[in-house]
Amino acid sequence: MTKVTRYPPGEIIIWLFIMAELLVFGLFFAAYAITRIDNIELFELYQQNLDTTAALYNTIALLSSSYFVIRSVIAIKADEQKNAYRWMLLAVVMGLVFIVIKTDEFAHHIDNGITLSTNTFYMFYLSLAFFHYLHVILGLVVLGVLARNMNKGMYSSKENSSVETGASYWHMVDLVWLILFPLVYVM
Amino acid sequence: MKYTSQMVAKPYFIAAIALFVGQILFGVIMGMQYVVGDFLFPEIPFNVARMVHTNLLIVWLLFGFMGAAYYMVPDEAETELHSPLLAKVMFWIFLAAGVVTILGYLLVPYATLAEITMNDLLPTMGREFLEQPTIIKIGIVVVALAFLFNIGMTILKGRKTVINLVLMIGLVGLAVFFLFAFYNPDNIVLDKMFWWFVVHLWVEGVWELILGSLLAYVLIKTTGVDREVIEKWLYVIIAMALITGLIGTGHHFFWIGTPGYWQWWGSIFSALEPIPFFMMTIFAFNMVNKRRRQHPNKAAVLWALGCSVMAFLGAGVWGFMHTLSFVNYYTHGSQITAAHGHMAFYGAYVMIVLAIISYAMPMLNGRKAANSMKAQIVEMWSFWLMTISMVFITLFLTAAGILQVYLQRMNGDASLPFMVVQDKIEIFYWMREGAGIIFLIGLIVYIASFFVGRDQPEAEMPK
Amino acid sequence: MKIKKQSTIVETVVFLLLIMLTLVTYQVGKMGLSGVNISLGVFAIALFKGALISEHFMQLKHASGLWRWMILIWLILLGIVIYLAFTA
Amino acid sequence: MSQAFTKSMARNIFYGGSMFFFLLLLVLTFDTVESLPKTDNRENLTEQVAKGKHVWENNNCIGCHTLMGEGAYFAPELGNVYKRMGNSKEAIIAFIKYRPKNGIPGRRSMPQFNLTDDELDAVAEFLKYVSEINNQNWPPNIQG
Repeated sequence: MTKVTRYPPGEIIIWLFIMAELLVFGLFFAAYAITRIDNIELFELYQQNLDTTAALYNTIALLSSSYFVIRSVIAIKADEQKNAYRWMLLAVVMGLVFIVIKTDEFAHHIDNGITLSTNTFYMFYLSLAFFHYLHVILGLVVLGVLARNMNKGMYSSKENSSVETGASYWHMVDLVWLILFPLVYVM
Repeated sequence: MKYTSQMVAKPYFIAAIALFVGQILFGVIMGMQYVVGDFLFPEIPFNVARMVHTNLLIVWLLFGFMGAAYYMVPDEAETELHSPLLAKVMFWIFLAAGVVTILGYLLVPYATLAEITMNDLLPTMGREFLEQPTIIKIGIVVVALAFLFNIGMTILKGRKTVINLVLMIGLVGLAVFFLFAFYNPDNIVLDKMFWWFVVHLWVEGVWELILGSLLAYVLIKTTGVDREVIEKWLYVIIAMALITGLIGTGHHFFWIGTPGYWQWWGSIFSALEPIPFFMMTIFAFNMVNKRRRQHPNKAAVLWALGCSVMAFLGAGVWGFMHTLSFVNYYTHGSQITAAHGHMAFYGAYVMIVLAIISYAMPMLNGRKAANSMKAQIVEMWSFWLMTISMVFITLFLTAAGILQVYLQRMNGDASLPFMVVQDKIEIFYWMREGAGIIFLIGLIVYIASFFVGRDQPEAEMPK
Repeated sequence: MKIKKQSTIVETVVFLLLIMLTLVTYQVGKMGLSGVNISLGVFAIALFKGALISEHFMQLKHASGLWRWMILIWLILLGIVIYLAFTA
Repeated sequence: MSQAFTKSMARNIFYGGSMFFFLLLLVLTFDTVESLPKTDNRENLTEQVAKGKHVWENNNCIGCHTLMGEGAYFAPELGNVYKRMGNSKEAIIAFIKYRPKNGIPGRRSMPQFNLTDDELDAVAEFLKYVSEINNQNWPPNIQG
């Protein structure tokens, strides 16, 4: 019996990028945790200033968005182009919800004069959150293009590699947030 | 050679090699001054020798890039160069500006040079690598614009290939980021910060695009591998170069008065900077292994492969060694930095220019594809002489650097003053000077390779 | 080799599970519970959520060899680092 | 294998990725420029300091020395030389002023630049200013 290598969904290159991205985020997470060792009180104090409820809504937004993307992928594989398009639009909307809430949070920080240099905790929090925020924007652009192409009927049960590629990237953005949320807001 | 206008590349290549000789001569002089402090003092003080050494390097690499562009762009675009005349005129202007600048450094004290070029009107002089008088800097911009115009028009009217496009993006970036050289505020922190927008975004940014493009061109030509495959690799490599390199700028913002968060951003992203270089090595060897034909110009293939390896070692490995902020805290501005600088410049940029010269020169001299076997053997000797001596220069400087860091930076209150430490590590400077002289011999052998075996037939395609 | 189709029902269940776990995490934060064990518990939940994303959303459970494990290994390494840092 | 990785994909990653990180660099640069007043000692950036910087540049000091670790590695670090010389501008001025014209036999020596008294004061003032920049406690010790 020959052993068949089964590859992850989408273009293989995206997985190399996902790993590279996760490596960067992983290093940032590790740096956060290691720096926290010597600054526990500082970190716990300023953690309380963060809006955990906003972060909860954001988590739900991203999770739903990821879920909608999956529904879209399932639909396109069943050649239900219209449905796939609708699910993808919903996913984009949920991503935009995340952006709106997060932008509002950043605006509050700026109003309060908080910058990267305020203290070590904010340096990490803002760096991580902003870097992730940019990824959400990039992911939304990808999803937007996919939705547009779906509307044009460019994908089908045979031709959906791009959809899976974009979906994989979006799940990575979601995954990073699922770690970021407890680590920075709760723990 | 398909288009007669490609011939304008030839004077550029010859000038590049001539200035390269000058660079190495002054390198040897500086190496001597490291061990015999009053060597040529006060006629050629160290700072003057260094200025000549580094400025010649930059200028001859630019000559090399321009020559490479004039050779490659018409070939890729499948059309004649927009204006060979403009290219020739710019050659003489650029050469004259370069020679005048070097003579200015050597003949009058730097302060006098600043005075006669009216530096006070728009002060830009006296910063590392940007020592050229302001008027010369303006001249560089003019030459660059004319060059970009010439290349750009050629690309526009011809076939648009990825290789040409990437080269163009790299060259435009080179010109754009040079403009930061004109920003010189009184605030030293701002000055240093934006100075890196020239230096870092050149060598760890847009120059890598030029490097990738030239390497891809030489590989397409010598291996016959499918263009689609090579262009795909090229895109991925330069994507990684910019993705890591742009934020990687942060590794220069650790200790110059900029905020502490750069230690994180800079460390993390510059730690990834070896990735594009590693991919480049894999790329080059992969393509050569998958070659569809044997190219008779073995020397060019050797330079291309050597470039990918040495760039990875010099820029990737030696860069990574001291890029993390907690390491860099001790190694910053030591001989370790010098070691990295030497091997990275040689591996990435010197070798790619020599690769393209090696590939193009036979055709520019009227050959069909390659020099005689005899000339190639001499050239390959020079490859090994220069490359191995550069490895040793790097190793000796690294050894000197490690000792320097230990004695001067890590010994707490018992740390020794700079000059005391310099005396203690003198032996390594002597060895470096020895390796430097062998490099010079390698360079002489390289030049000799242009003159031997001219009357012999071309090397044959191996069966 | 035919890969089993993604099932709408399974993905929906996983999604609801992820939402539930998120609410638990949030509640722990709101109750102001603190202490190393609580933190590590919260993080364990996060890692589990990550594994769900990797296996189901990203469909890596169908991939073979290292491909399947790449994100799980990342999660495990992260877990080790966080554990060491929070118990240090 | 359906994972045919296309060239257009690679191109998109290049353009998207570089734009993305270039914007990030701009944002971080903006933040840095905004927060520099906290570290760059600009309240002490007097006319004389600015003049000292020009003296520093016009004599190509960076061609031998490092300043906050950047420059040539032939001569000592000067970012903290004010402190190394015992917080004394006079010591710096005297050192520059009395360099022997023909050097020291067999050893490295700083050239005699023939600076005026005002230029000497300006460059010393500049070095004092630089030594008071908050640069994350670099160098590790006074030897630079």
